[in-house]
Amino acid sequence: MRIAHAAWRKASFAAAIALVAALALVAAACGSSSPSPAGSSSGGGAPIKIGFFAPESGFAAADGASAHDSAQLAVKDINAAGGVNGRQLQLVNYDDASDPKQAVTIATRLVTQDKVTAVVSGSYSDQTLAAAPIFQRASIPVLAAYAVNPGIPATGDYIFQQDFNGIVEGRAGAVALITNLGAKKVAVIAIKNDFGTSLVEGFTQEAKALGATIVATDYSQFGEKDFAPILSRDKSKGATGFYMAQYYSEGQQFINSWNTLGFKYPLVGTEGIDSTTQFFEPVGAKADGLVFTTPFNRDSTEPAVQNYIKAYTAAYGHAPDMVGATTYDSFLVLAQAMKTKGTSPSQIRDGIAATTNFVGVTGTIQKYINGQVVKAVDLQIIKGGVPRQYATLDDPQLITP
Amino acid sequence: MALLEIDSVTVRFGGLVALREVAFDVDEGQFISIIGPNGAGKTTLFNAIAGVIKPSSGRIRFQGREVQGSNPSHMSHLGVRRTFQVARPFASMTVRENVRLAAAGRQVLQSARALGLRGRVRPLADRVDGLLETTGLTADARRRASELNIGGLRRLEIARALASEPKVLLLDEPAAGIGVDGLRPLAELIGGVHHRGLTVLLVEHYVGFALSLSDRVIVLDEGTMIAHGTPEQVRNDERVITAYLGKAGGGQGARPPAVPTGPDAPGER
Amino acid sequence: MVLSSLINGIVLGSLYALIALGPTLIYGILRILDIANVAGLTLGAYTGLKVFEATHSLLAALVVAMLASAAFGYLLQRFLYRPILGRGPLIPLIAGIGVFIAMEEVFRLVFGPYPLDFPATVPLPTVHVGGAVVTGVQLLILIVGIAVLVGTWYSLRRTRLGLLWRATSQDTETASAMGVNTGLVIATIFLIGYALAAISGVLLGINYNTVYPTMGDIPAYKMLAIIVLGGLGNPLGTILAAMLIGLVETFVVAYLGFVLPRDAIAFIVLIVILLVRPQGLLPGESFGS
Amino acid sequence: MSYMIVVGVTVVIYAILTVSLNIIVGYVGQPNLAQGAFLGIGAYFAAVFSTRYHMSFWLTIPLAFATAGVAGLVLGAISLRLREDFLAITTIGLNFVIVAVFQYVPFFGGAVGIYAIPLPSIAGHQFSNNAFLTVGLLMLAFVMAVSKYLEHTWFGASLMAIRDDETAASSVGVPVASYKVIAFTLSAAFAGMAGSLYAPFLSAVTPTSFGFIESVIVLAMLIFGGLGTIRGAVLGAVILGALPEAFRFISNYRLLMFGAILLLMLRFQPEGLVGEGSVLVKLTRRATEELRRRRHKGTTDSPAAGV
Repeated sequence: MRIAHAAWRKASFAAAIALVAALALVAAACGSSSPSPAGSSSGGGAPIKIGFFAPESGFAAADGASAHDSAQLAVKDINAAGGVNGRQLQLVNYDDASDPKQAVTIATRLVTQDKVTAVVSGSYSDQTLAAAPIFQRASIPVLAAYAVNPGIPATGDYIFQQDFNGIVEGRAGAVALITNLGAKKVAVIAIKNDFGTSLVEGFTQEAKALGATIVATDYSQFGEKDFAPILSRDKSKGATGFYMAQYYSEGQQFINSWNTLGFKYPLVGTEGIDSTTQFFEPVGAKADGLVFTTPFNRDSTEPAVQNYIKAYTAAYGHAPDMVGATTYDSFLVLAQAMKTKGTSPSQIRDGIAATTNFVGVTGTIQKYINGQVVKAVDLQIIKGGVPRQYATLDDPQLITP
Repeated sequence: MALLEIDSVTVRFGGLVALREVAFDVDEGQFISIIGPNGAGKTTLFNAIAGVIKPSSGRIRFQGREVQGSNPSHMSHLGVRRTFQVARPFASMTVRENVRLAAAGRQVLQSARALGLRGRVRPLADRVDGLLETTGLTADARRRASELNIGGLRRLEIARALASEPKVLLLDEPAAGIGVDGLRPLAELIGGVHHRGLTVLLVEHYVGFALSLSDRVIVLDEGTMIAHGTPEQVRNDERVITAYLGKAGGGQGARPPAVPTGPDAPGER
Repeated sequence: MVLSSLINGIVLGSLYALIALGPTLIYGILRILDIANVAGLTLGAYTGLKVFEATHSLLAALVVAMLASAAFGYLLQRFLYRPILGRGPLIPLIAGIGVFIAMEEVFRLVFGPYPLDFPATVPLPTVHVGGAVVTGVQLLILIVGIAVLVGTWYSLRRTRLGLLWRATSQDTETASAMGVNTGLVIATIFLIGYALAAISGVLLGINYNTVYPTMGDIPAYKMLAIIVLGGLGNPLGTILAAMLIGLVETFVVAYLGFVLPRDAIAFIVLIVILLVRPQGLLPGESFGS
Repeated sequence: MSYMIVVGVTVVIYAILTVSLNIIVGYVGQPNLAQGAFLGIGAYFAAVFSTRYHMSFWLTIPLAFATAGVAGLVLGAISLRLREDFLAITTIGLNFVIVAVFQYVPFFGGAVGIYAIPLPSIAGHQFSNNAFLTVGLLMLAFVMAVSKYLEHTWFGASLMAIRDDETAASSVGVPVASYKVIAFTLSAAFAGMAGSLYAPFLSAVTPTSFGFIESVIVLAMLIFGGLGTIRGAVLGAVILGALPEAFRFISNYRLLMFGAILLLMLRFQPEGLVGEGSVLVKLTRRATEELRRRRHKGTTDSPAAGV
């Protein structure tokens, strides 16, 4: 009996392995049931589904909330204005929890189950990179609201980047620091990720072209709290201007260290600190004099910009930031593309690619080149704790990726 | 030449002398017991022989080679195999598996043969059955080791030690914690093993138990060897009687007490 | 430069020591790597901030934060840790990490995802020491740090609680056989350990002027490196290790720049030292003996 | 359907990780909180080999296996000298060190990572999600079969002996130190093999995807299912791997639910769902025992009844 029992157990495990292998065969046999062409533009009244994902939980939840809130606002505003060609937009929204694996399942779900017509990514590069090929293969157009990894638009012709290329923004930072603020020996302190490294690349090119010397380039990590040692080091190397490619929370600590040391040098930041609740409010007047590059000009006289700021503030109790603005803009671009070319995925793709001189809340989109947006870089300066218009850089050579 | 030679071994822990110039020989096939009151240094001596601690001075020779200060696994490899006072079975395995693993031994475990299936080796299986038989564990063979009572665990401990076919078996208080009823079967088991030609070294608290089995007895007191001889000689040795009387506080008559007075204190770590 | 790095390193080391001291005491007594302690830190920071906003009293903020965290710690040991104590070291470790992750989500849902600023001004002057600057907050951290460390040393060495802690940490069974109410000792150590976490949380919040749901991430990992480096469960070793890590980080950044992530620095120091001394800087559980 | 298959691939990748982690944590009892990092090593090397050297997917599988194995060998030899909690924390540290290497060494694409990893192809056809699932299941079957085989070898028995009592294991002749390192290496190599599937499935690898949290999740899955058993490892990966998808409808509370379920499990059933000694297994054992006894009785009774 015991022997029989042991044999039974052995057999049952062999069966389990066989089952796994059989499942494998079944999966193989199921064949490549390629996803059906999603959301073919049928039925005049049916809503147009727009997929959206952002990190609403996990460490990036703050940006996720900004993106998500703006996405909802955008859809509401577009629908209130009559929708697109008489059809309403419908947001299909998921939380990716900052996990690329979840981005893959979300992308598949959006394509095969929800059958969305177009997608906006309100997420970081890791997630957007993992999701992009799935949409490309399914021929669903994607606008990445603020993810900057160069691999995203390189995925294919259905993938667009709504925020400027890191190289472009880096170049603009160099112009701001060297031409506008007159620094000649500069130090760079950047975050060690795709955002920081591509900004530094652009900055370094342009700064050298403008005849400046870069005395030091350092990369810090997420969560860095103390920049005083590195700033002192840069000063001792003769730096008279500083380029800070950091995000809001590291930027806040950067400003703390800056003030502790009593530095008064020209300082240029990036869109990474362009966050109302996370940078401008906590830092206040301590960052006065800081100039930063951003797509979001709060002092713009365009009604679109002012209406967005007003509506967002009314809805969520605080002013919007750059993450929200580019997300909002992505929806405006989608709607515009649908209006001009039609509401099927391929028509929307063509519509986005054909966008010219479109006025959104993040400035005028001149066009897209290889999926990358071309638009002027705005320089803002912090005065009395509030970002104000400083200059706009629109030299075509500078802003073309 | 003696199989095992203990040559004026001294062990110091800081300022404390746990063993002082202990010397004796163990011949092949002998059964030697080491007894003594609490804190006498029995376990320290045992640990020195098993390679757990290095003597501060003196030599230990096994088959003529100096082995003091080597490590327990090396000693076990040479054929000096010990049991633990607190039984240490592989709790998640059955009794048979415990013995089988020990019987597989170094030659199997430290070679590519370790990747072979356990059930395949017939001669080994027969030997394991024999060991289980000898130690009276056949009925418990399929039970988990963690389910054994203390007597069973001691037997398992001995079976595992025998499985590696040692030249010398070091038994560390095998009778501790076993009730009076269990003593006789245990004595029979140990005696039987010895009569098959195995050299045995026994550290024991139950003096009567030890004396009944041994060819020769070594008595330690406060780290010094105070007597060395046949059980009969030791039983009548004045120094032994005083040593036990002094420690036990009298009332036990002229003979060494047959029941333990408590756990050994120093030198047990 | 050397002097200011030294001061920065010591301040950072004091913060690390404060963060790691509670988990060290808890490890000493239960052999649990209590990562959930850092959830107590964030809870303390949020509670302190909310009380400060209501009362504008730093003292009130600290006291209420300590009470809130201590209560949290008490509940944790009572309803989570003690029932699973006998299950080996891995299960309590994963449970602690689970609490830590779940609490971050709770903070996000309750207080929102955005960082909040902690606009407390410390009633201490900025001091200049031979060219180096010590800000008021840094001074506060040093003072609180020294006070807590001395207090802990005194309690462990000179009070009945300390005796009980040492007895229980060396051998829970024997201690309980000798009539020590080990349950009470464990509860008390959790109360203290989580109150310390709350102090660290409030100080972190003020020092960096920011409180956010995931503010415990980096302290959690670093705390682990520090208490292991310190010899696991040895408070004096923890303090030494905290100072060592604080100074190494500061000097590496000051002289070599951000050559490596700070977390990696802490763990590389840990791995290198463990290679030489597998038992950590100071083995054992006793305080300074 | 396709969506379920993609969820299935994720689950299968997790299952390969838990079954392989079980070798070192379940069998040998050595804590290892770096399995996510070894997944990363495999994924990164697979990505480098396929994008930079245009190697076929089929070739990257053994290479990812080997590179993660070598990393496991080196790191294991360094860290396995430590015991229990020291080891646990050191393996936590390995996550940070390995992620730093990905971030800082240009070979691994630096902070940008490696993207545009081509889809594998078989007989000229590009992989569909079904193909990923097929290959994943085959890999899982392989890892399960190896684990099961190990359980029946002297090597496997020695590993469990080390888990039960290191000193006693060494006294019966088990080479404790080298066996620990071998088990660690094997476990890391299988995780690396999962990485070779992960990289083309996600089409991009970035440094921060392979950190401490990933390692914790894998270990949590193993403990949830039942440490030391293959069935537990697989079940834990299936349940906790699918859970975030099942909870999509309460998106804001998803992670919290995940944490809560894990904690309830650890608190009330620390043996895991189907581990040795868990309620479920005890009940099944009792039921089959009962069933067998009845059947046995039936067979002995029936001839008597026939007479």
